[in-house]
Amino acid sequence: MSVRVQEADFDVGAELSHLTDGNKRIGGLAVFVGLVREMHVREGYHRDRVDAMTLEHYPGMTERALEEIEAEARRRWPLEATLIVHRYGRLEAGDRIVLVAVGSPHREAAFEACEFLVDWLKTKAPFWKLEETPAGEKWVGAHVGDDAAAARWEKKS
Amino acid sequence: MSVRVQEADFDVGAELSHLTDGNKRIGGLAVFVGLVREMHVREGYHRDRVDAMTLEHYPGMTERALEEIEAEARRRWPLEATLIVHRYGRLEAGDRIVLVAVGSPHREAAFEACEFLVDWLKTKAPFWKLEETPAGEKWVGAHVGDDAAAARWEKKS
Amino acid sequence: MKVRYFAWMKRTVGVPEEDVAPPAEVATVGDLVVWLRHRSPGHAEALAEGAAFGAAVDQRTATFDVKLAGVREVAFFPPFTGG
Amino acid sequence: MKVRYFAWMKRTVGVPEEDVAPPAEVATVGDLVVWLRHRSPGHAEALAEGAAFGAAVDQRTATFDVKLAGVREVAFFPPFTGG
Repeated sequence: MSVRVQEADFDVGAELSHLTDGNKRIGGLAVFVGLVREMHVREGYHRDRVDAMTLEHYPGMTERALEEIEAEARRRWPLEATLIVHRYGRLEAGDRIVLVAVGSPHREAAFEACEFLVDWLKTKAPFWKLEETPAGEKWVGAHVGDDAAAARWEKKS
Repeated sequence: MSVRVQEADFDVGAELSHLTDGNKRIGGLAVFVGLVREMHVREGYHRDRVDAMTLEHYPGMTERALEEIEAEARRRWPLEATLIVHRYGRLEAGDRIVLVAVGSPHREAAFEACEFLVDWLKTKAPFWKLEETPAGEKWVGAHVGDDAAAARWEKKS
Repeated sequence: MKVRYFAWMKRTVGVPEEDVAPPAEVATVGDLVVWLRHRSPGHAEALAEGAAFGAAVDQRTATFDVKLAGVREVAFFPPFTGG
Repeated sequence: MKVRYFAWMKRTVGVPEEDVAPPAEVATVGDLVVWLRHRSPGHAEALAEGAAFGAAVDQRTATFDVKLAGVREVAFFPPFTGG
């Protein structure tokens, strides 16, 4: 039951050990680690390599948004432990960006809640990616697939 | 692209770092850690606490079965990295049993393949759980839900 | 009232944040957008009609019909691209 | 031919494995099950008709109609419960 926004890298093993330590009701721990992927973007006739990016966020609002997303997951699934750690600042290809971990007595709930958290934080937490390409800096546009992924969790009213 | 069956515990952080190290094509890493859950089983009028279990397996066949499951996942999804580590022997509540990790350029493939691997290894890898309860030892029966979970990945012929 | 801009909107406006005191008839987030456009060509471009941007009021996502009475901070930003 | 038993079947049979030399008319895994039942009351119980158990031939899951010709190892076990 914890949310952190930080510039520093995180230690996945230490985070997970701390999250589950002593809780013998957890049968399954589903985890997602987002990494900066080396990409090639088409820019006119050129294909540029993205080597690094800077992740900007909205201090204050970010933590609040992540806490609300986490609370929503806890309302929907029987969870024993949840953790979201999201980095900001300059990140290079191969660097970790985000860690989402969910522990539940049952693996189905852990997997579902983990996917839910990842989908929602992509569309509901105030982060913006600025990519560095050989041709210069470029703000990343929203990914249509992310909206679709987030929308599948919307409850019918 | 690796499968291990071992008695010793594993270090989740070290395993994941090793799995993704230097591969800049991985955008998402989906991970599952299965833990021994403290359970209460009804036995006639008594509710017994399960404090520990012994996991028996079929050396040789186990590795082969896990390799086949892993190969099947790689046929179905575009994966950059896969790892299955499964323990055997005596395990206590809170202990790690299994680690499944899948790295892919895209998170959807990573999540799906990770769930697939967990579902299939529960029904297709030769492991058997012997639970220790205050009333004595008890072989665990197959879980009907596991068959259903595995069946959703069966391809229509 | 503090107004904040993020990502490319911050660059286009030219400042990350500014204190503004709109007149009383600027009652909603939408009214504020229209009023801010007159501050500079950068504001006009960043907050142009039809541009894809969202808003937060006191650090919660808000639609453009949200009232400004009692509000301390309004933020404008492009769609989120984190995770 | 080596026959192996796992989990509760191993306890019921009384040995983890044994070398057997069934006659030529024992041609399939199913034939072997019927033949093994006569070795001891433990065998008969573990391999009883209607009991929920599966088999592997040379360390691959096998149905009861699989032929035994050339096979080195047959294993019997209850449904898997790992993970």
